[in-house]
Amino acid sequence: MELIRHNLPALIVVTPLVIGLLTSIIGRRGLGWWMAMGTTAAGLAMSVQLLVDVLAQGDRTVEYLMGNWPVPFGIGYSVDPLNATVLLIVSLLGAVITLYARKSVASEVPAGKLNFFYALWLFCITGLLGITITGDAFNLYVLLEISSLSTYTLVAMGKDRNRRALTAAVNYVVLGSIGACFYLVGVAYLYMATGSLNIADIAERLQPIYASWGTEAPIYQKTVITGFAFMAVGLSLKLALFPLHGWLPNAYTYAPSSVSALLASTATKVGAYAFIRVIFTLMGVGFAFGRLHTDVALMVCSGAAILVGSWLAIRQTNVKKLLAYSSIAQIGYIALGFALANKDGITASVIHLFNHALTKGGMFLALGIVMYRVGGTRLSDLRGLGRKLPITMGAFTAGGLGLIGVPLTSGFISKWYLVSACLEQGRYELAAIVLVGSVLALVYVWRVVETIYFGKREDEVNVREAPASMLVPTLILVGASIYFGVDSSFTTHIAGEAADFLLKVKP
Amino acid sequence: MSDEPKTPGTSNRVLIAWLVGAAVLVAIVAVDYTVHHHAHFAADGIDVDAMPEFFPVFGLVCGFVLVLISKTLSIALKRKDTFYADD
Amino acid sequence: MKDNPIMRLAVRWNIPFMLIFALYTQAHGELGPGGGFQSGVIVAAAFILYGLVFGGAEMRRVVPRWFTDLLGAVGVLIYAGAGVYAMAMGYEFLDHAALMPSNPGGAEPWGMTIVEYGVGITVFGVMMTIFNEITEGTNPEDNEPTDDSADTEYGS
Amino acid sequence: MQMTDLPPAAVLFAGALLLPLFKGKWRFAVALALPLLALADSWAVITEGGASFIPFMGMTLQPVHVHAATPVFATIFCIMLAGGVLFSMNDDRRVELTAAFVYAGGALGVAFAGDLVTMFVFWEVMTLGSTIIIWSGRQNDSYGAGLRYFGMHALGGVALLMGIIIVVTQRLHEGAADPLAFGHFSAMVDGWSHLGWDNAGMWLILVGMLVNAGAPPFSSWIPDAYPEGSTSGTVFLSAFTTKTAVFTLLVAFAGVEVLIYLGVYMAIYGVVYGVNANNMRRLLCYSLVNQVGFMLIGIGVGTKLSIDGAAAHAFAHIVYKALLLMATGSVLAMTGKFRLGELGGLYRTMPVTMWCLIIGGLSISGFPLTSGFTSKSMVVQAIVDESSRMAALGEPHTYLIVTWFLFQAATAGVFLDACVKLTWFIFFQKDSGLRPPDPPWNMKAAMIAFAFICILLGVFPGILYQILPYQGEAAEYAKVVYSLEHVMVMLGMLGFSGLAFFLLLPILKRGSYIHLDIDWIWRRFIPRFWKEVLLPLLQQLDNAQKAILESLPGRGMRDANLPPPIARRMGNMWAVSVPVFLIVLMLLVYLVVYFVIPTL
Repeated sequence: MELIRHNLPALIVVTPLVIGLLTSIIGRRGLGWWMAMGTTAAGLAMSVQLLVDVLAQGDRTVEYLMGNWPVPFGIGYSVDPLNATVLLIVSLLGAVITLYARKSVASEVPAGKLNFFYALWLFCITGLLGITITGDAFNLYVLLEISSLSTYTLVAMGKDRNRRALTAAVNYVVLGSIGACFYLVGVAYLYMATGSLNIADIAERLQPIYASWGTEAPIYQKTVITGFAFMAVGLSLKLALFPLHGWLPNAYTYAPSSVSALLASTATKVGAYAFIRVIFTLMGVGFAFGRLHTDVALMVCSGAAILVGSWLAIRQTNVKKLLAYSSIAQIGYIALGFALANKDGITASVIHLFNHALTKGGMFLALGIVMYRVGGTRLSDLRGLGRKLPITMGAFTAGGLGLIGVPLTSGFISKWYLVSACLEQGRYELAAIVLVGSVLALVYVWRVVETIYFGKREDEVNVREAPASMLVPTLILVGASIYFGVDSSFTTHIAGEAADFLLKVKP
Repeated sequence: MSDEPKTPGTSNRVLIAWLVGAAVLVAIVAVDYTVHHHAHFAADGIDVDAMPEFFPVFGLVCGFVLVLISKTLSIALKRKDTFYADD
Repeated sequence: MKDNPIMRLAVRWNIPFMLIFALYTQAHGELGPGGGFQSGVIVAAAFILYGLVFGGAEMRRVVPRWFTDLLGAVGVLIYAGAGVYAMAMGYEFLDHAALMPSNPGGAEPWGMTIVEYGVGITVFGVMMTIFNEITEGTNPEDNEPTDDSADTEYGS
Repeated sequence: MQMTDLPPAAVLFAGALLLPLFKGKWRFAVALALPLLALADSWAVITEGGASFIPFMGMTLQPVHVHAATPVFATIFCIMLAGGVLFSMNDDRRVELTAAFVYAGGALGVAFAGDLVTMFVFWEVMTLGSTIIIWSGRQNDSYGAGLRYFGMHALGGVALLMGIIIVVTQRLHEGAADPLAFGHFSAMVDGWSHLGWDNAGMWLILVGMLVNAGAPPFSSWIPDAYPEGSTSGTVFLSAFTTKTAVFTLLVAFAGVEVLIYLGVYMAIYGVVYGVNANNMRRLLCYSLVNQVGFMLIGIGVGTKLSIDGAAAHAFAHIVYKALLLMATGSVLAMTGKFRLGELGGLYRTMPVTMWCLIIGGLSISGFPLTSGFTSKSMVVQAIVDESSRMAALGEPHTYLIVTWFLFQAATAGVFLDACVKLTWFIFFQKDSGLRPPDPPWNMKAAMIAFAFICILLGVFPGILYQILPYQGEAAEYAKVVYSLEHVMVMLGMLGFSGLAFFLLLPILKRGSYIHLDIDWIWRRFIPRFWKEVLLPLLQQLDNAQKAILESLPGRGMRDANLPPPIARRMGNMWAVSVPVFLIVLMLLVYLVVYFVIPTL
């Protein structure tokens, strides 16, 4: 037991990788799902344990050295409250959505490819967990590619239902690769300047470089700044921050239902995490915001994301795409939170990472049920389903309330913190944008809810409520999103810890 | 349903009702004359409301003015009640 | 191209040398320039060359698809297995001292060798899979709309 | 568990859950028992001075708190629900009744809310419940009206929420002990006249509350939405939303001068539009605005007596407005007609309804011996007292004098409009030939009960006065309320404005008309503007965008002479070119930001 506990940071990444490989070989028929399910459940247990361990540490960090090579020569994994939280988000959502995936995937992916599907599924989770846990800038890139490559393929697997999935996947490949390349170029520039790849080590070696800038002979000034610019753009793309969100709507829309849910609830969250990590740990917030004014760029982008994303969501007739655009808006809230760089802001960001993962995941799962029972997710497919699928549609509606930010849903908690963070910085216009975003959210959620409950179906399809294996995960996620809206002590606690850690407030 | 449609004033009962109404108004005027009204805003030198029969007159004038305002507005704002339904 | 005798001859003569060079690259991975990644690519290139000239089907007769697909996974398993073995023995992940606890420094080359072979196998498998994916029967395309204007409307 | 541990609102929410399980007589019994139980619970809590605390985001929620005005509002909300249940019981509108319990539960929750978040949550619960009631009205335009109603209140809710967040954040920064507390705001911010950022929170909260109170420019939602409820639905609707708004304004914004101006506008607006109204229930909705205007004036004056008056008037108003809507609802239920022009001569066969309508009408106009007289005259007196106080201090107070005269004018007007006009056109004028009977017993019972309350409070005002926020002032006032002078003022004004009605009868023609209101902007102007100006513009932009995309170099790939399989695979590659362009653009932006801004 002690052996496992000591190796937790490595195991949490290695387990899905190894089992994923095995799945691709032996995971035929139903076995693939069982292997994925077992792995993700174990991953959840490990991430919970890690979070507990981290919060128990005095300095709030757990370190692990790959191959026992000391940092910065080897790859070090380090866990702090922030990435422990993100690990929990990824593994929790991974486990719940895997639980859901069995029937949904079986109906959308050919039986012969199921083992590959679950193998890729596990690789994707491996990559996401790895990005989150690694303390090495280059290793982060490798894991980013692992998750991205598997995601491209997973998206393309929606092609049997709709061939547009292929186009979506190709677009995603091109843009995702550019994003990853930009990040890599950024890392290369920093390596040139500092000779290190470990994030914490780079940050340390940057200090004398920064210090030299005010003087006659600045060292590596243009190199470092250009590196940051490349990294910021690459990560914005991974995060799908407006205006670099082009890949997201179609990828979410045409991927198989479970993949949409997994992507929507984890992939962009991990991108956001990576961005936060680069700004706060690597560049240093004082430098990134104080000297380079990254915050201005972020605020403009996220404000625009909120407005444009919500506006475009209103215009959609495919509900999956509507949710995708809504995600773009929600990413805006997340980015806005950490751009404000005060405690409430980062707390809002981290809470929203968590809450939005639950809410949007639950909504995509509910839509997956519609896909499974009705065969489409256009507004016309949802018409009048309120009576046919009362539980599913109830869950969807509850999730929608969360997107709006109605009190007693988790969305309210995030927005509360976000607005107080804006006010604390005196950014009234941003607070107003957040509010306008909520009103727009009300409009697009209302459009769907109206269709669900008041729409009249021409064709009387006889649909039954979804099977329990799909309904239970949906209800778990939506239920959790409501629960954390009523009792927010857990989320605010860990988010507060993360904020304190990033702002270097020692407990 | 045996009653024929009637217009007010044609039956005795209605006539009596009209007369009672008129009598009440006369009584109000008479009593009001005996009551001492003190001015509400004496401090500001406004004592118009302390005049005898101020409130009956005020009521009548207000009734007239309000109805006339309404009807004037109505000329501009009147629409068929299917106005919004016609969209 | 398989009717072109020059091609056939050139390919047949070249492939053995390519494979030997691949093995050389593999073997010297941890000391000289080279390593698993390059060797895997070279091996795959040899077979792909064969496939280009004699056709994908012929190539798949020589190395069946299931085999290359399998190798893609097996290679990584070898790599990860070495790490997991270390972990199971009470060392850190990929700490190759686990292979020879009495002589940690001497164990390192062994560990690296195992890892490099894993990498080589995987790269070979993946390269072959990519080639197979491209050359294996392409689906008849249909003419579904590929732009998504149908999903958008202006209000109601 | 003690009774006082149970929030009164929870009783009604439990009722909403329980009701669908019962049928027939049991349903009736349960539905009638629950409001009475909630009433008993409310009073148990009020006497105990209940306080319960729930931790929330590092602060505390106080869902059961007794404000000075809580007793009067909690009491009337429970009584109103019971009366409404009695009135609606012959009608099998299951959804509506459940929604009514949710709605009333929300109102009761607001009346006991000790903190801003609880208040807001119940506030939104009310919006939800009332919207469902409107939708279950199944009138011609119920759905659209409900939607507009919901949109209006959702926007009001956003303003309220935003205000709450700003206020709480400010208080947290000031280190206030209880940042969420819901209490007297107007005392906290000096200089209400200036509309700066530091007061923005207060203003937003005020706006959120005023939307629900039907203040201008949002008055029109009341006559738009409420007449679309069912006969019983409108009765429920008339009672809670506006009165909880009055309650919250009374708690938070007593003495805020702007409320006086808004109140005067509403009082006059209600009469002017009421005179023109042809739909009998819409007429009553206009008079509802008029009466809420009186309450706002009371709150705005802000003396103890005027606050008492506003609270008492809210109590009395709920009863007589429900009574009026029950009576008109009965007429609607029995004849199926709601236009005044199509009714007439019903006095023959609906005597009970007629007398109830008359009692309600007299109450709304403040006729002596009815509840309206004992409550409204308090506000009138308070204006006079405050004016003389300020005159003695030499402060400007002309606005109070003007307010007083306009107040009296509106009183005269509402008698003409909601009492004389309504009674005359429904029950008298020329005979329409309709001979409907009085409504079923339960509707009659509800009307008689409420008519009884109107008279009771008119004759024995002390019953109501002793639960008002400031009982001392109320008790003082009770001694002078029935002075001969007061009575004669009212009789003179009302009698002769009635005379004006009959003198002007020839011009009070009744066609099937509505009258445009501010809601024309969002019901007609904005949709038209959208459809005829913006939409074509957007489509032009869309076309232009497509044309630009078509002209991009990547687009050419599709048309290039590539072998078919490759061309197909390239298919939509051009869709990538725009995002790639944006990527490059963003890189440029970041480089500019990073290189140029620090050097500036």
